[in-house]
Amino acid sequence: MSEGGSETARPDLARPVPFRGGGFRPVAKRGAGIVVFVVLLALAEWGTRTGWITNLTLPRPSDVAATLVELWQSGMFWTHLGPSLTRLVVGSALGVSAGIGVGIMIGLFSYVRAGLIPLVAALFPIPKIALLPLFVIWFGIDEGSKYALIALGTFTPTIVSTYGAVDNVDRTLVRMGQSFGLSWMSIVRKIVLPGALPGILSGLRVSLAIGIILLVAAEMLGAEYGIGAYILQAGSLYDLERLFAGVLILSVLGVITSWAIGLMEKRLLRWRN
Amino acid sequence: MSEGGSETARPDLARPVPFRGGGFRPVAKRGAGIVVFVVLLALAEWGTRTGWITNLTLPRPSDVAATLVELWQSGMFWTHLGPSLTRLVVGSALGVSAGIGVGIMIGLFSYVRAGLIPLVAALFPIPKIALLPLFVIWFGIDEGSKYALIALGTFTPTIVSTYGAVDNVDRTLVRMGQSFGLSWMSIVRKIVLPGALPGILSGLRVSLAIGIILLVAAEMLGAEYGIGAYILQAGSLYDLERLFAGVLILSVLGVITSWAIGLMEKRLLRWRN
Amino acid sequence: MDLTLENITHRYDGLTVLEDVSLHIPAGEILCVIGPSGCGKSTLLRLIGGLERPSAGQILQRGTAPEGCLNPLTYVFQDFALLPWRTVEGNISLVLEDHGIRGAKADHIISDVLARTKLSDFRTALPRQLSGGMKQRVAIARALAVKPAVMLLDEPLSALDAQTRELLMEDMIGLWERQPFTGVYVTHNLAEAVRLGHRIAVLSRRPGRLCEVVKIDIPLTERRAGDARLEAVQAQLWDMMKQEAMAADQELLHV
Amino acid sequence: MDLTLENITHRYDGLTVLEDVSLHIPAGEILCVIGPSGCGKSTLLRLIGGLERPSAGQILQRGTAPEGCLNPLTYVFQDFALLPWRTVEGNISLVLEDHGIRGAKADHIISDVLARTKLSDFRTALPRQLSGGMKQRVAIARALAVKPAVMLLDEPLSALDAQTRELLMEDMIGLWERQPFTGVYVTHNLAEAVRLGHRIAVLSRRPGRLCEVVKIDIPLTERRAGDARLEAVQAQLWDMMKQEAMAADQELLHV
Amino acid sequence: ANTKLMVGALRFTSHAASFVAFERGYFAAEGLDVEFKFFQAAQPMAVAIASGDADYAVTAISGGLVSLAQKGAAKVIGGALSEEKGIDGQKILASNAAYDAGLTSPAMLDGRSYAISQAGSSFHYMGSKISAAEGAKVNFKPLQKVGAIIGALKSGQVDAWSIVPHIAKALAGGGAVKIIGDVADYLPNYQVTTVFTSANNAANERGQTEAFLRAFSRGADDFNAALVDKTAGDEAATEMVRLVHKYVYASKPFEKAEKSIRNGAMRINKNAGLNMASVNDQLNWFKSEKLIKDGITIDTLVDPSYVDAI
Ligand SMILES: Nc1ncnc2c1ncn2[C@@H]1O[C@H](COP(=O)(O)OP(=O)(O)OP(=O)(O)O)[C@@H](O)[C@H]1O
Ligand SMILES: Nc1ncnc2c1ncn2[C@@H]1O[C@H](COP(=O)(O)OP(=O)(O)OP(=O)(O)O)[C@@H](O)[C@H]1O
Ligand SMILES: [Mg+2]
Ligand SMILES: [Mg+2]
Repeated sequence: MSEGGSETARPDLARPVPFRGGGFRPVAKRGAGIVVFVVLLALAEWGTRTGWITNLTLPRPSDVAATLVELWQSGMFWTHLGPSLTRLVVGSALGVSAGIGVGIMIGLFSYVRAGLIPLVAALFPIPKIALLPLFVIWFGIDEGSKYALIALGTFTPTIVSTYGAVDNVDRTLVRMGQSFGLSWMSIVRKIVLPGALPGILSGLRVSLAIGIILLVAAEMLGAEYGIGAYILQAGSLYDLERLFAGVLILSVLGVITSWAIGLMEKRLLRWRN
Repeated sequence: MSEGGSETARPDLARPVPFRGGGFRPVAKRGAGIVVFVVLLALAEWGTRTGWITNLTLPRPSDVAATLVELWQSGMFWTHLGPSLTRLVVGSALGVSAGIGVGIMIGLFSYVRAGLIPLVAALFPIPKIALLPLFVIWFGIDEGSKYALIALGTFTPTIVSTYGAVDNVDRTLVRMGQSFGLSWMSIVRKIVLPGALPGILSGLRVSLAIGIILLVAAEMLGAEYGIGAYILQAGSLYDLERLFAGVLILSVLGVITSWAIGLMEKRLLRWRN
Repeated sequence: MDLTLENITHRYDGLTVLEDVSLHIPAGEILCVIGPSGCGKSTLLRLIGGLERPSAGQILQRGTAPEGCLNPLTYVFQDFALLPWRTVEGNISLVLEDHGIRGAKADHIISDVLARTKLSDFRTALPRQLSGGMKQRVAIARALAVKPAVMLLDEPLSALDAQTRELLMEDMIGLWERQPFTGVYVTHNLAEAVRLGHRIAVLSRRPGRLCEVVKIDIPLTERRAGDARLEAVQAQLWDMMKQEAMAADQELLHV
Repeated sequence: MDLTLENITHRYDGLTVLEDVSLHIPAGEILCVIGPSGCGKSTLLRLIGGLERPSAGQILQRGTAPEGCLNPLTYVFQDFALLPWRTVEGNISLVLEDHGIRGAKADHIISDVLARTKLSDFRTALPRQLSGGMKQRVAIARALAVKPAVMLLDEPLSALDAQTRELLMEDMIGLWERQPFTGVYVTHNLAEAVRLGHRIAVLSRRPGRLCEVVKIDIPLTERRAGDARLEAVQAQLWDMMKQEAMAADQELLHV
Repeated sequence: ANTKLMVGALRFTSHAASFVAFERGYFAAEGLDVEFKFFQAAQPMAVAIASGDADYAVTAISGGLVSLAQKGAAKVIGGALSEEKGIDGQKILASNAAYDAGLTSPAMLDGRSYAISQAGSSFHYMGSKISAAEGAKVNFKPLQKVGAIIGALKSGQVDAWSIVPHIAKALAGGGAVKIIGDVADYLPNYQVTTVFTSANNAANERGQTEAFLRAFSRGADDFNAALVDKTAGDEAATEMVRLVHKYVYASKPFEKAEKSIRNGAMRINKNAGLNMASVNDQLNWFKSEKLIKDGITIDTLVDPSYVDAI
C-alpha cells in the first residue's frame, strides 16, 4: 500500500528498477579462517603473558610450540605418532570396511534391514569407553583391543551413512539396468555401488573423525606410546603444554584426514560437477 | 546373441513377457528386529549357562535383568537416572541451541562461514575426554563441567548439520521471497528456518546420540550419581552385570531419544509426505 | 506502468550472457521472450525484476503502479516456488504479511485471488496435495495478490504436462482478458509464445542479442490452437531459431 | 515381433490403476499412448516391459526377434537414466558387457549407434557435459545398441525444452525411416502423438481404461508440424481428453 | 559462625579419618561445617583443589599433584596413610598364569609386565621401586582404571600389580590371583597418601587449616585404635566398621562389607605427621623418570609448617 502510494507521487519520472536480490549465498573469503586462528592464538599468548589467563587455565601457545619442537627433536614425535597411525589405519580400515559391507546389505535386503537397523540404533549410543574393562578380556591389552575399539567406533556410523547412501541411489537407474536385463551382481557392482559412493565417502569423513577421537580411548589400555597415551599421560601429570601439543597433533590429523577424503572425492567423483 | 537366438527357435509361439523387475527396495519386515534381539539374548544366556562363554567375558542376560530389577527396587534407578537426564538435557540444550545458532550464521554470512568452518573442522576431532582435567579448572567440578562437556560435544556436530541444512534450502524459494520484497528477517524466519528444519532435526539425532555417549565421560568428573558414574563404578569393580545394566539403560535412552525426534519430525514436518 | 531496457549487457565472471539488449514494454501488453537454451532469458528476467544488477545499461520503470500495488514487479516461477510447509492460503498470506496486511483484509484478498484462479476449494491444502497445474495456479494467485504492475513469468508452464499446459494457457488468457496486466513471458515453447504474446522478442544464442521483435495483431481472445495465422508465425519463428537451436543442442557444456 | 495385451488389470494395494486393457501392437508400428496424468500410462509400459507383473491378464510376445537382438523389450526413459559416472561410450557398453560383448565387437556396435544418433564426436564426454537433447540421444543410442524388437518410450522428450523436442522428433522419424522399429510411445503431448504414432491409444483417467484407438494413415515421413490433417486429429483427441484433463487437474492428491 | 569447607574424598577405607571426624563431630567441634565431595579417582580430586571446588583432600602423591603444586595451585600439608612393617599393607600380586610360569616372588619380576593406572601414579612408583630393588626390568602397562587392571590380571594379560590389602585379599581369596609379596618390604615407611590443600589455604587460611588437621588427626587416632592397633576392643572395632560402612561399600550388605573394611585398615599417621624422606624419595623418582620438571623442589610441594616431619 504505502510503497505503491509513494511511487505514484511522481508518475512520469523514469526511475531505475530497485535492486533487491543478492545475499543468502555465502562465498568463500580466503584467509578469514587463518585470521581467526591467528587472532585466537595471539589472544591466548597475550593473556597468558600478562597473567590475565592463569597458567592453570591455558598453556602459553609459544610454550606449546616449544614442546612440539622439543618432541620433534627428541625423536619421540614419530615414536608416538607411528603406533597411533597404525592403530587408526588398521582399526578404521576394519570398522569402515565391515560397516560398508553391512550397510550395503541393509540397503539391499529387506530382512537384513529389518533385523539390523534396530540393533545398530541400540549399539550407536553405547559409550565405547564404558566397555574398556571388557575390551581387555575380549581382545587383550595389546594392539587387538585398540584395533577393536576403533573398529567398533567407526563401524556403526559407517553403516548408517552407507545404507543411507544406498537408499539414495536413483532407483530409475536400477530399473534401467533391469530393463536391459543386467544381472543382479552387475546392477549392484555397476549401478548401486558407484551411485552410493558419494554418500559413503562423505560418511567416511565423520567415521574417521570419530576414529581419531577414539584413539585416546583406545590408548587408555596399556599403550606406552601413541598420541593418545601421550595426551593421557600429560593429562594425568597436569602438564598442559604437552596436553595441548598432543591435542594439536590430533586436530591436525583430523584436518589432514578430511583433506585426504576431499582429494579422494575429487578423484573418484570427477563425474560430478 | 545367444538369448535372441534361443527365442527365434519357436517363432510362432506366443510366450508371456518374462518378469525381470522388483527388488532393490527393501521393505519393512515387522518383528525381524525383535527376533534378532531375542536370538542374541538367548544365545548369550545359553552360552553363559553352559559355560561356553565364561563369566569373565559376558554376564548372563538374566543376571543383568535381575540387577536392573534390583536397581529399580532399591530406588536407586531414579537416583542415578535423574542427574544423568538433567545433565543430558541441560548440556545438549546448551550445545544444540548454540550449535544451531552458529550453524545458521555460517549458513547465512560469508565472513562467519569463512572464519568458523576451519575452526569447527579443527575442533571436531579433539577428544573431549582428553580435556577432562581442564574442564574442572574451566567450569568447576560440579554440574558446570558436566554441562560444558556435553554441550561442547553436541555443539560441533550440530553446527555442521545445521549449516548443511541451511545450505540445502532451495534458493529459488529465497529468490521468490526477495522478488516479493520480503524483508531479510522475514526471509530468514519464514523461508530459511522452516526449510532447514528437516536437516536440523536429522542432525539432532546424531548430536543427541553423542550427548548420551558423553554422559559417561562427563560423569568421570566427580559425579556420585548418574548412569555414567554407575557404569564407571561397575567397571572399576569389574562388575559385569551392573556394567551391562548401565549400558542397557543408555542404549534404551538412545532409542527413546531417536524415537522422540521421529515424533517431532512427524509433527513439525507434516508437510512432507 | 511500463518498462524500458536501455542497452543492457550482462556478464558472469567474464562470460558475456546478454549483449546490448534494448526493449520497451508498454503497459497492458504481454511480451514473450524466446531464444535457445542458455541464451540469457532467465538472466534478462532477473535483471528486469531487480534481482540482479546489469553489468552495463539500465532498466527504467515509468508511470504509476495500479492502486494498492504492493510489489510492482512480481515473478511467477517455473517450478512454482511454493513453500511446502504452508497451505495454499499461507503461501499467499506470506507476501501480504510483510506489508502489514493481516486478518480480514488479507482474508478478503486471498478469497478474491483464489476465486479468480478457481482454487477456492483448496484453500487449506498443502502444496504436496496439489497437482502441478494447481500449484502453478497458486503461484499465479500469489502474484495477483500483490496487485503487480508487471508480471514476470519465467517458463511458468514448462514444468507441467502438455494437457495441463493447454488448460492453464486458457486460464491465463481469461485472467488477462478480465484485467489486462503487463507481462514479460519467457518461454521455450513457440506455441505458447504465439498464443500469449502481443509481441515476441527473439534472442540469439549466447551472448544473447535481440534478433527481432515480432508483433502479432490478433487479439489474445481470438487466438485458438491450430489457427493458421498463428501457425504461420510459429513456423516463421521456428525457421529463425532452428539453426541456433541445433547449435545449442550440439554443444558440450563446460562445467 | 509383435505384442498382445489381454485384459490387463493392475492394482496397487487395492488402488486400481489399469482396468481391462486389451491391445495389439504389430511389428514395425509405433503405438502412442495418451491419457491424463496418473491414469496408468507408465504402469502399462512397465507391465509390457516385464518390470512389473499384472494383477490380472497377460502380455504375450509373438514371433521372432531380429537377428542379434540382445534385449527384445528395451526402454528409453524420460529422464534419460544415464549413469553419470560413465562416459557416453561407457553408458552404451554397460548394456553390452553383460552379454559378453567387449573389445572390438563392442566398439563396432558403439560406433554404429553413435553415428546413427549423430554423437560420434562426443564418445568420451560425461553426461554432465551434455545438453538435454544429447543425453536423450545417448539413451536412444544405448537402446539401439541391443537391437531391440520393441522400443518402450516413456515420455522420452518431456524433460527437454520445446526446441530440442522438435529437433529430436525429426531425428526419431529419421531413425524409424531407416530401420522401422516397433514402438510403444507414452506421452502427454498430443502434438508428439500425432507426429509419431501410427495408432494412438487414448486412456481414461484412473482407473485407466482404453477409450479409443485412433489410426492415422499419413506416413510418418510425410507428417509436418502445422499439417492441417494432423491438427484435426489433434483437435479431436483434445476434445476427447479435455474433460478428463480438467478433472485430473482439479484433483487433490492423497499422499 | 561455622566455616564451610568442602572436603574431597574417595569411598575407600583409607579416607576413613575424615569420615570419623565428621561422624563424631570433631569437625563441628573445630567450628568447621564440612561437606564431602566424592570422587571416582584421585586425579580429578587434585584438580578440584586447584580449581577451588574442594578445600582439603587426601590422596597419593601423583605427578599431577606435583605439577599443580608447581603451578602454585596445591600444597601438601600433612601425611595420612603409611606403609609400616608389621601392619598389613599393600600387596604385590601376580596373575595365576604368571605365577604358574614362575613368578612366585618379586625377585622373579625381570621381564614381566606390571600394571599401573597411569604414568606417574603411585602404582608406577611402587612398581618402579620394587623392580629396582630386585634389579629387574619390568614393562609398565598403563590401564587407567582399576577395573581394567583387574580384568587384565584375571585373564593373565599382565603379570603383576600392587594394590591395597582389601582388594588384594579379596582377589586372592577368590583364587583369581596370587599374593607374592608386601610393598612394605621394599618401601618401609612409604608415605602412601598425604593431606593437601590449595596454596591459598595453606598460606592465608592458617587457622582453618590447623583446625582441619586437628579434627582429621582425632579421626585418625580413633580409626587406628579401633582397626589398626586394635587397642579399643572388639566393640569399638565393630562400631568403627559400621561408621565406615556408611561411606564405603554402602551398596553392599554389612556382612560382606565388614571383611573388606577390616582388611583395608592401614595406619593413618598420628597428628598427620609427614614422612619427609619418603616424600623426597617420591619427588626424586618423578624427576628421574622425567615425569615432572627438574626445577621442582620439596618446598614447592610441601608446606612443612603445619605438621611434624617423621
Ligand atoms: N549466477 C550465475 N553465475 C554464472 N553464470 C550464470 C549464472 N546464471 C546463469 N549463468 C550462465 O548464464 C547463461 C544464461 O543463463 P540463463 O539461465 O539466463 O539462460 P536461459 O536462457 O534462461 O536458459 P534456459 O533456456 O536453459 O532456461 C548460461 O550459460 C548460464 O550458465
Ligand atoms: N509402485 C507404486 N505403488 C503404489 N502406487 C503406484 C505405484 N506406481 C504408480 N502408482 C500409482 O498408480 C497411478 C498410475 O501411475 P502411473 O505412473 O502409471 O501414471 P501415469 O499415467 O504414468 O502418470 P503421469 O502422466 O503423471 O506420468 C498413480 O495414481 C500412482 O500414484
Ligand atoms: Mg531459464
Ligand atoms: Mg508416467
